[in-house]
Amino acid sequence: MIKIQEEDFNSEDEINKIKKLHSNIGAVSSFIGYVRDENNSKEVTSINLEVYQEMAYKQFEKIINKANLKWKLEDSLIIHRYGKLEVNSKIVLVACFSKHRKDSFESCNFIMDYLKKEAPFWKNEFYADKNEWLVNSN
Amino acid sequence: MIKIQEEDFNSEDEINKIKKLHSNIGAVSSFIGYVRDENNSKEVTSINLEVYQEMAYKQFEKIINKANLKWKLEDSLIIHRYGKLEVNSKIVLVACFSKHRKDSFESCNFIMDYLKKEAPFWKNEFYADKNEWLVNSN
Amino acid sequence: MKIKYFAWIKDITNLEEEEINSNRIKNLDELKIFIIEKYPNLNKHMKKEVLRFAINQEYVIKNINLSDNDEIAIFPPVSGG
Amino acid sequence: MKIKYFAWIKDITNLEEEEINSNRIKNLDELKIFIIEKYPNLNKHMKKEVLRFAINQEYVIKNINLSDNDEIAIFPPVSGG
Repeated sequence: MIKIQEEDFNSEDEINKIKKLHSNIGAVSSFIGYVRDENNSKEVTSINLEVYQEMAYKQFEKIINKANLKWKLEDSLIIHRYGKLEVNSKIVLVACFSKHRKDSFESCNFIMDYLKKEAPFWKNEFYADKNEWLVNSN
Repeated sequence: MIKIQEEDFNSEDEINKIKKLHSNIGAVSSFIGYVRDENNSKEVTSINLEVYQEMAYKQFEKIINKANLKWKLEDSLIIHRYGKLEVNSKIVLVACFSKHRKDSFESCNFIMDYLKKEAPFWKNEFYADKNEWLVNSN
Repeated sequence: MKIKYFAWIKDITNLEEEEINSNRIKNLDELKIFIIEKYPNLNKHMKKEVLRFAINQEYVIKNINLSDNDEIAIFPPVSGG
Repeated sequence: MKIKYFAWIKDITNLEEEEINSNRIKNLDELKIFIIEKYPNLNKHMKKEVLRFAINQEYVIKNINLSDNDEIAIFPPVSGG
Protein backbone atom coordinates (compact mmCIF):
# COMPACT_ATOMS: atom_id res chain seq x y z
CA MET A 1 0.00 0.00 0.00
CA ILE A 2 1.21 3.48 -0.89
CA LYS A 3 -0.07 6.65 0.76
CA ILE A 4 1.06 10.20 0.11
CA GLN A 5 -0.69 12.51 2.54
CA GLU A 6 -0.47 15.71 4.58
CA GLU A 7 -1.95 14.17 7.76
CA ASP A 8 -0.03 12.35 10.44
CA PHE A 9 -0.45 8.56 10.71
CA ASN A 10 -0.55 5.99 13.52
CA SER A 11 2.07 3.35 12.73
CA GLU A 12 0.44 0.69 14.96
CA ASP A 13 -2.91 1.10 13.16
CA GLU A 14 -1.39 1.25 9.70
CA ILE A 15 0.72 -1.86 10.29
CA ASN A 16 -2.22 -3.70 11.90
CA LYS A 17 -4.49 -3.00 8.93
CA ILE A 18 -2.08 -4.90 6.69
CA LYS A 19 -1.01 -7.55 9.22
CA LYS A 20 -4.69 -8.54 9.67
CA LEU A 21 -4.87 -9.65 6.05
CA HIS A 22 -2.12 -12.30 6.44
CA SER A 23 -1.84 -14.91 9.21
CA ASN A 24 1.49 -16.14 7.84
CA ILE A 25 3.39 -12.93 8.60
CA GLY A 26 6.00 -13.51 11.29
CA ALA A 27 8.14 -10.41 10.72
CA VAL A 28 7.50 -6.71 10.19
CA SER A 29 10.50 -4.43 9.79
CA SER A 30 9.79 -0.75 9.67
CA PHE A 31 11.44 2.62 9.49
CA ILE A 32 10.02 5.94 10.65
CA GLY A 33 11.72 9.21 9.69
CA TYR A 34 11.16 12.36 11.79
CA VAL A 35 11.88 16.09 11.50
CA ARG A 36 14.92 16.73 13.71
CA ASP A 37 15.49 19.95 15.67
CA GLU A 38 18.97 20.32 14.20
CA ASN A 39 20.55 19.75 10.82
CA ASN A 40 24.00 20.64 9.52
CA SER A 41 24.58 22.43 12.87
CA LYS A 42 21.58 24.72 12.37
CA GLU A 43 18.54 24.85 14.61
CA VAL A 44 15.50 23.75 12.62
CA THR A 45 12.04 25.10 13.46
CA SER A 46 10.02 23.26 10.80
CA ILE A 47 10.21 22.00 7.23
CA ASN A 48 8.04 22.36 4.19
CA LEU A 49 8.04 19.19 2.14
CA GLU A 50 7.10 19.56 -1.51
CA VAL A 51 6.08 16.56 -3.61
CA TYR A 52 5.49 15.69 -7.26
CA GLN A 53 2.58 13.39 -6.38
CA GLU A 54 1.91 11.54 -9.63
CA MET A 55 5.59 10.72 -9.97
CA ALA A 56 5.97 9.74 -6.32
CA TYR A 57 3.18 7.13 -6.61
CA LYS A 58 4.73 5.77 -9.78
CA GLN A 59 8.24 5.60 -8.30
CA PHE A 60 7.02 3.98 -5.05
CA GLU A 61 5.18 1.33 -7.06
CA LYS A 62 8.32 0.62 -9.05
CA ILE A 63 10.48 0.23 -5.97
CA ILE A 64 7.94 -2.05 -4.28
CA ASN A 65 7.88 -4.19 -7.42
CA LYS A 66 11.68 -4.35 -7.37
CA ALA A 67 11.68 -5.34 -3.68
CA ASN A 68 9.17 -8.11 -4.42
CA LEU A 69 11.49 -9.54 -7.05
CA LYS A 70 14.43 -9.62 -4.65
CA TRP A 71 12.71 -10.77 -1.44
CA LYS A 72 9.76 -12.92 -0.39
CA LEU A 73 7.31 -10.33 0.92
CA GLU A 74 3.71 -10.89 1.95
CA ASP A 75 2.98 -7.15 1.81
CA SER A 76 4.57 -3.70 2.06
CA LEU A 77 3.61 -0.18 3.06
CA ILE A 78 4.98 3.27 2.27
CA ILE A 79 3.43 6.38 3.82
CA HIS A 80 5.13 9.66 2.94
CA ARG A 81 3.85 13.00 4.22
CA TYR A 82 4.18 16.39 2.54
CA GLY A 83 3.44 20.02 3.46
CA LYS A 84 4.40 21.92 6.60
CA LEU A 85 5.92 19.63 9.23
CA GLU A 86 7.04 20.78 12.67
CA VAL A 87 10.07 19.43 14.53
CA ASN A 88 9.33 15.92 15.94
CA SER A 89 6.74 15.22 13.23
CA LYS A 90 6.83 11.93 11.38
CA ILE A 91 7.83 12.28 7.73
CA VAL A 92 7.81 8.73 6.41
CA LEU A 93 6.92 5.16 7.34
CA VAL A 94 8.17 2.15 5.41
CA ALA A 95 7.08 -1.28 6.63
CA CYS A 96 7.82 -4.67 5.04
CA PHE A 97 5.86 -7.80 5.95
CA SER A 98 7.25 -11.31 5.50
CA LYS A 99 7.32 -14.78 6.99
CA HIS A 100 10.90 -14.48 8.13
CA ARG A 101 12.95 -11.60 9.45
CA LYS A 102 15.68 -11.41 6.81
CA ASP A 103 13.26 -10.61 3.97
CA SER A 104 11.44 -7.85 5.84
CA PHE A 105 14.64 -6.37 7.17
CA GLU A 106 16.62 -6.20 3.94
CA SER A 107 13.71 -5.04 1.80
CA CYS A 108 12.84 -2.24 4.25
CA ASN A 109 16.38 -0.91 3.99
CA PHE A 110 16.38 -1.30 0.21
CA ILE A 111 13.14 0.68 -0.12
CA MET A 112 14.47 3.46 2.14
CA ASP A 113 17.72 3.67 0.13
CA TYR A 114 15.80 4.04 -3.11
CA LEU A 115 13.28 6.45 -1.62
CA LYS A 116 16.06 8.74 -0.37
CA LYS A 117 17.71 8.77 -3.79
CA GLU A 118 14.78 8.89 -6.18
CA ALA A 119 11.44 9.77 -4.60
CA PRO A 120 10.44 13.24 -5.87
CA PHE A 121 10.19 15.12 -2.56
CA TRP A 122 12.06 18.29 -1.62
CA LYS A 123 12.65 19.55 1.89
CA ASN A 124 12.69 23.27 2.53
CA GLU A 125 14.14 23.61 6.01
CA PHE A 126 13.18 26.61 8.16
CA TYR A 127 15.56 28.11 10.73
CA ALA A 128 15.01 31.04 13.10
CA ASP A 129 16.07 33.61 10.48
CA LYS A 130 15.97 31.94 7.05
CA ASN A 131 15.14 28.83 5.05
CA GLU A 132 17.09 26.50 2.78
CA TRP A 133 16.42 23.69 0.27
CA LEU A 134 18.10 20.40 1.22
CA VAL A 135 19.81 17.69 -0.79
CA ASN A 136 19.90 14.08 0.48
CA SER A 137 23.40 12.90 1.24
CA ASN A 138 22.54 9.26 1.96
CA MET B 1 13.91 0.65 27.95
CA ILE B 2 13.33 -3.05 28.54
CA LYS B 3 9.92 -4.58 29.18
CA ILE B 4 9.08 -8.25 29.68
CA GLN B 5 5.35 -8.65 29.94
CA GLU B 6 2.36 -10.88 29.25
CA GLU B 7 0.17 -8.07 27.88
CA ASP B 8 0.06 -6.86 24.30
CA PHE B 9 1.60 -3.47 23.48
CA ASN B 10 0.86 -0.60 21.09
CA SER B 11 4.00 0.03 19.05
CA GLU B 12 3.01 3.62 18.12
CA ASP B 13 2.50 4.52 21.80
CA GLU B 14 5.65 2.76 22.98
CA ILE B 15 7.79 4.39 20.30
CA ASN B 16 6.19 7.81 20.91
CA LYS B 17 6.92 7.65 24.64
CA ILE B 18 10.63 7.42 23.88
CA LYS B 19 10.65 9.67 20.80
CA LYS B 20 9.12 12.48 22.91
CA LEU B 21 12.21 12.58 25.11
CA HIS B 22 14.58 13.46 22.23
CA SER B 23 14.06 16.14 19.57
CA ASN B 24 17.24 15.11 17.76
CA ILE B 25 15.94 11.68 16.70
CA GLY B 26 15.53 11.50 12.94
CA ALA B 27 15.35 7.73 12.54
CA VAL B 28 13.54 4.88 14.27
CA SER B 29 14.07 1.36 12.96
CA SER B 30 11.93 -1.32 14.46
CA PHE B 31 11.11 -4.98 14.24
CA ILE B 32 7.89 -6.69 15.34
CA GLY B 33 7.71 -10.50 15.56
CA TYR B 34 4.33 -12.26 15.39
CA VAL B 35 2.98 -15.76 16.01
CA ARG B 36 2.47 -17.31 12.56
CA ASP B 37 -0.31 -19.75 11.69
CA GLU B 38 2.18 -22.21 10.22
CA ASN B 39 5.67 -23.39 11.14
CA ASN B 40 7.76 -26.24 9.73
CA SER B 41 4.72 -27.17 7.60
CA LYS B 42 2.49 -27.64 10.64
CA GLU B 43 -0.63 -25.63 11.40
CA VAL B 44 -0.06 -23.67 14.61
CA THR B 45 -2.99 -22.79 16.89
CA SER B 46 -1.06 -20.90 19.61
CA ILE B 47 2.24 -20.85 21.46
CA ASN B 48 3.23 -20.79 25.07
CA LEU B 49 6.33 -18.70 25.61
CA GLU B 50 8.32 -19.44 28.75
CA VAL B 51 10.88 -16.97 30.08
CA TYR B 52 13.68 -16.87 32.65
CA GLN B 53 12.87 -13.27 33.60
CA GLU B 54 15.83 -12.22 35.73
CA MET B 55 18.22 -13.52 33.11
CA ALA B 56 16.25 -12.01 30.21
CA TYR B 57 16.51 -8.51 31.75
CA LYS B 58 20.22 -8.98 32.36
CA GLN B 59 20.88 -10.25 28.81
CA PHE B 60 18.80 -7.50 27.19
CA GLU B 61 20.73 -4.88 29.14
CA LYS B 62 24.01 -6.39 27.99
CA ILE B 63 23.00 -6.41 24.34
CA ILE B 64 21.76 -2.82 24.51
CA ASN B 65 25.10 -1.82 26.04
CA LYS B 66 26.91 -3.62 23.24
CA ALA B 67 24.77 -1.88 20.61
CA ASN B 68 25.54 1.49 22.20
CA LEU B 69 29.26 0.83 21.87
CA LYS B 70 28.94 -0.02 18.18
CA TRP B 71 26.41 2.61 17.05
CA LYS B 72 25.38 6.15 17.95
CA LEU B 73 21.96 5.63 19.49
CA GLU B 74 19.81 8.18 21.28
CA ASP B 75 17.67 5.46 22.84
CA SER B 76 16.47 1.87 22.41
CA LEU B 77 13.50 -0.28 23.33
CA ILE B 78 12.93 -4.01 23.74
CA ILE B 79 9.49 -5.39 24.62
CA HIS B 80 9.23 -9.18 24.80
CA ARG B 81 6.02 -10.94 25.73
CA TYR B 82 5.65 -14.34 27.42
CA GLY B 83 2.79 -16.69 28.27
CA LYS B 84 0.01 -17.98 26.03
CA LEU B 85 0.00 -16.21 22.65
CA GLU B 86 -2.54 -16.85 19.90
CA VAL B 87 -1.77 -16.83 16.17
CA ASN B 88 -1.33 -13.22 14.91
CA SER B 89 -0.24 -11.98 18.36
CA LYS B 90 2.82 -9.80 18.67
CA ILE B 91 5.74 -11.50 20.39
CA VAL B 92 8.49 -8.91 20.38
CA LEU B 93 9.23 -5.28 19.52
CA VAL B 94 12.75 -3.95 19.12
CA ALA B 95 13.11 -0.25 18.24
CA CYS B 96 16.34 1.74 17.89
CA PHE B 97 16.37 5.55 17.93
CA SER B 98 19.15 7.61 16.33
CA LYS B 99 19.89 10.80 14.45
CA HIS B 100 20.60 9.00 11.21
CA ARG B 101 19.14 5.91 9.61
CA LYS B 102 22.22 3.69 9.41
CA ASP B 103 22.70 3.57 13.19
CA SER B 104 19.09 2.70 13.98
CA PHE B 105 18.87 0.18 11.18
CA GLU B 106 22.03 -1.79 11.89
CA SER B 107 21.61 -1.79 15.68
CA CYS B 108 18.02 -3.02 15.41
CA ASN B 109 19.18 -6.00 13.37
CA PHE B 110 22.11 -6.63 15.72
CA ILE B 111 19.81 -6.68 18.76
CA MET B 112 17.39 -9.07 17.04
CA ASP B 113 20.24 -11.41 16.07
CA TYR B 114 21.49 -11.55 19.63
CA LEU B 115 18.01 -11.85 21.09
CA LYS B 116 17.23 -14.86 18.86
CA LYS B 117 20.45 -16.60 19.91
CA GLU B 118 20.74 -15.78 23.58
CA ALA B 119 17.58 -14.39 25.18
CA PRO B 120 16.25 -17.06 27.58
CA PHE B 121 12.80 -17.64 26.10
CA TRP B 122 11.37 -20.96 24.96
CA LYS B 123 8.47 -21.43 22.55
CA ASN B 124 6.15 -24.34 23.06
CA GLU B 125 4.15 -24.50 19.84
CA PHE B 126 0.61 -25.93 19.88
CA TYR B 127 -0.90 -27.75 16.88
CA ALA B 128 -4.37 -29.31 16.49
CA ASP B 129 -3.29 -32.60 18.08
CA LYS B 130 0.01 -32.04 19.93
CA ASN B 131 2.63 -29.55 21.06
CA GLU B 132 6.37 -29.19 20.54
CA TRP B 133 9.28 -27.16 21.93
CA LEU B 134 11.08 -25.09 19.30
CA VAL B 135 14.72 -24.23 18.70
CA ASN B 136 15.71 -21.02 16.91
CA SER B 137 17.40 -21.67 13.60
CA ASN B 138 18.40 -18.08 12.87
CA MET C 1 3.60 19.90 -23.71
CA LYS C 2 3.27 20.57 -20.01
CA ILE C 3 6.38 21.60 -18.06
CA LYS C 4 6.40 21.37 -14.26
CA TYR C 5 8.96 22.99 -11.94
CA PHE C 6 9.72 22.00 -8.35
CA ALA C 7 11.55 23.30 -5.25
CA TRP C 8 13.89 26.23 -5.91
CA ILE C 9 13.52 25.89 -9.68
CA LYS C 10 10.12 27.55 -9.17
CA ASP C 11 11.86 30.56 -7.61
CA ILE C 12 13.71 31.03 -10.88
CA THR C 13 10.80 30.40 -13.24
CA ASN C 14 8.21 32.06 -10.98
CA LEU C 15 5.87 29.36 -12.22
CA GLU C 16 4.82 25.91 -11.02
CA GLU C 17 3.91 24.75 -14.48
CA GLU C 18 3.34 26.01 -17.98
CA GLU C 19 2.26 24.80 -21.39
CA ILE C 20 4.94 25.10 -24.07
CA ASN C 21 4.24 24.26 -27.67
CA SER C 22 6.88 25.17 -30.19
CA ASN C 23 7.91 23.61 -33.47
CA ARG C 24 11.49 24.04 -32.33
CA ILE C 25 11.11 21.47 -29.51
CA LYS C 26 11.21 17.91 -30.76
CA ASN C 27 13.37 16.36 -28.05
CA LEU C 28 14.67 16.95 -24.53
CA ASP C 29 17.89 18.67 -25.62
CA GLU C 30 15.89 21.18 -27.63
CA LEU C 31 13.62 21.76 -24.66
CA LYS C 32 16.65 22.44 -22.46
CA ILE C 33 17.87 25.10 -24.88
CA PHE C 34 14.42 26.67 -25.02
CA ILE C 35 14.17 26.71 -21.20
CA ILE C 36 17.58 28.34 -20.75
CA GLU C 37 16.70 31.04 -23.25
CA LYS C 38 13.47 31.70 -21.39
CA TYR C 39 15.06 31.49 -17.91
CA PRO C 40 18.74 32.53 -18.24
CA ASN C 41 19.25 32.06 -14.48
CA LEU C 42 18.77 28.29 -14.93
CA ASN C 43 21.83 28.12 -17.19
CA LYS C 44 24.46 27.75 -14.46
CA HIS C 45 22.48 24.93 -12.82
CA MET C 46 22.02 23.19 -16.16
CA LYS C 47 25.78 23.40 -16.72
CA LYS C 48 26.57 21.98 -13.28
CA GLU C 49 24.21 19.10 -14.03
CA VAL C 50 22.24 19.59 -10.84
CA LEU C 51 18.90 19.53 -12.69
CA ARG C 52 16.85 16.33 -12.94
CA PHE C 53 14.38 15.63 -15.73
CA ALA C 54 11.35 13.37 -15.72
CA ILE C 55 9.12 12.66 -18.70
CA ASN C 56 5.69 11.33 -17.85
CA GLN C 57 6.87 10.70 -14.27
CA GLU C 58 9.93 8.65 -15.26
CA TYR C 59 13.52 9.81 -14.85
CA VAL C 60 15.27 10.57 -18.13
CA ILE C 61 19.01 11.08 -18.48
CA LYS C 62 19.70 10.84 -22.22
CA ASN C 63 18.10 12.86 -24.96
CA ILE C 64 14.66 11.57 -25.93
CA ASN C 65 11.97 12.63 -28.38
CA LEU C 66 9.05 14.59 -26.98
CA SER C 67 5.45 14.72 -28.09
CA ASP C 68 2.81 17.36 -27.47
CA ASN C 69 1.01 15.53 -24.68
CA ASP C 70 4.12 14.71 -22.65
CA GLU C 71 4.47 16.00 -19.11
CA ILE C 72 8.04 17.11 -18.44
CA ALA C 73 9.25 17.87 -14.93
CA ILE C 74 12.41 19.80 -14.07
CA PHE C 75 13.68 19.64 -10.51
CA PRO C 76 16.76 19.67 -8.27
CA PRO C 77 18.12 16.56 -6.48
CA VAL C 78 15.50 15.09 -4.17
CA SER C 79 15.48 15.20 -0.37
CA GLY C 80 12.57 13.10 0.86
CA GLY C 81 12.47 10.36 3.49
CA MET D 1 22.52 -23.48 45.75
CA LYS D 2 19.34 -22.94 43.76
CA ILE D 3 18.87 -24.89 40.53
CA LYS D 4 16.25 -23.76 37.98
CA TYR D 5 14.96 -25.82 35.04
CA PHE D 6 13.22 -24.50 31.92
CA ALA D 7 11.18 -25.72 28.94
CA TRP D 8 11.25 -29.50 28.41
CA ILE D 9 13.96 -29.98 31.04
CA LYS D 10 11.17 -29.47 33.56
CA ASP D 11 9.31 -32.44 32.07
CA ILE D 12 12.29 -34.62 33.00
CA THR D 13 12.95 -33.17 36.46
CA ASN D 14 9.26 -32.67 37.27
CA LEU D 15 10.45 -29.53 39.07
CA GLU D 16 10.85 -25.87 38.16
CA GLU D 17 13.51 -25.32 40.78
CA GLU D 18 15.13 -26.93 43.75
CA GLU D 19 17.69 -26.23 46.45
CA ILE D 20 20.73 -28.51 46.32
CA ASN D 21 23.45 -28.37 48.94
CA SER D 22 26.03 -31.09 48.92
CA ASN D 23 29.69 -31.17 49.92
CA ARG D 24 30.35 -33.08 46.71
CA ILE D 25 29.43 -30.07 44.51
CA LYS D 26 32.21 -27.50 44.34
CA ASN D 27 32.03 -26.65 40.64
CA LEU D 28 29.80 -26.92 37.58
CA ASP D 29 31.21 -30.27 36.40
CA GLU D 30 30.43 -31.81 39.78
CA LEU D 31 26.92 -30.37 39.64
CA LYS D 32 26.41 -31.95 36.20
CA ILE D 33 27.37 -35.37 37.57
CA PHE D 34 25.05 -34.91 40.53
CA ILE D 35 22.15 -33.86 38.25
CA ILE D 36 22.58 -36.83 35.92
CA GLU D 37 22.59 -39.25 38.85
CA LYS D 38 19.41 -37.66 40.14
CA TYR D 39 17.75 -37.42 36.67
CA PRO D 40 19.19 -40.23 34.50
CA ASN D 41 16.97 -39.16 31.59
CA LEU D 42 18.99 -35.95 31.28
CA ASN D 43 22.13 -37.92 30.51
CA LYS D 44 21.59 -38.30 26.74
CA HIS D 45 20.92 -34.56 26.41
CA MET D 46 24.01 -33.73 28.46
CA LYS D 47 26.06 -35.98 26.17
CA LYS D 48 24.68 -34.35 23.03
CA GLU D 49 25.59 -30.97 24.49
CA VAL D 50 22.11 -29.56 23.92
CA LEU D 51 21.90 -28.25 27.50
CA ARG D 52 22.78 -24.65 28.34
CA PHE D 53 23.98 -23.49 31.76
CA ALA D 54 23.71 -20.07 33.36
CA ILE D 55 25.18 -19.10 36.72
CA ASN D 56 23.65 -16.03 38.29
CA GLN D 57 21.94 -15.23 34.96
CA GLU D 58 25.13 -15.37 32.91
CA TYR D 59 25.93 -18.07 30.34
CA VAL D 60 28.73 -20.41 31.40
CA ILE D 61 30.47 -22.82 29.06
CA LYS D 62 33.62 -23.91 30.89
CA ASN D 63 33.82 -25.45 34.34
CA ILE D 64 33.56 -22.86 37.12
CA ASN D 65 33.52 -22.96 40.92
CA LEU D 66 30.14 -22.73 42.60
CA SER D 67 29.17 -21.28 45.95
CA ASP D 68 26.13 -21.94 48.12
CA ASN D 69 24.24 -18.80 47.14
CA ASP D 70 24.64 -19.21 43.39
CA GLU D 71 21.59 -19.58 41.17
CA ILE D 72 22.23 -22.13 38.43
CA ALA D 73 19.86 -22.52 35.50
CA ILE D 74 19.75 -25.50 33.15
CA PHE D 75 17.85 -25.13 29.89
CA PRO D 76 17.66 -26.17 26.24
CA PRO D 77 18.59 -23.88 23.32
CA VAL D 78 16.45 -20.74 23.33
CA SER D 79 13.66 -19.87 20.89
CA GLY D 80 12.48 -16.34 21.68
CA GLY D 81 11.96 -13.38 19.37
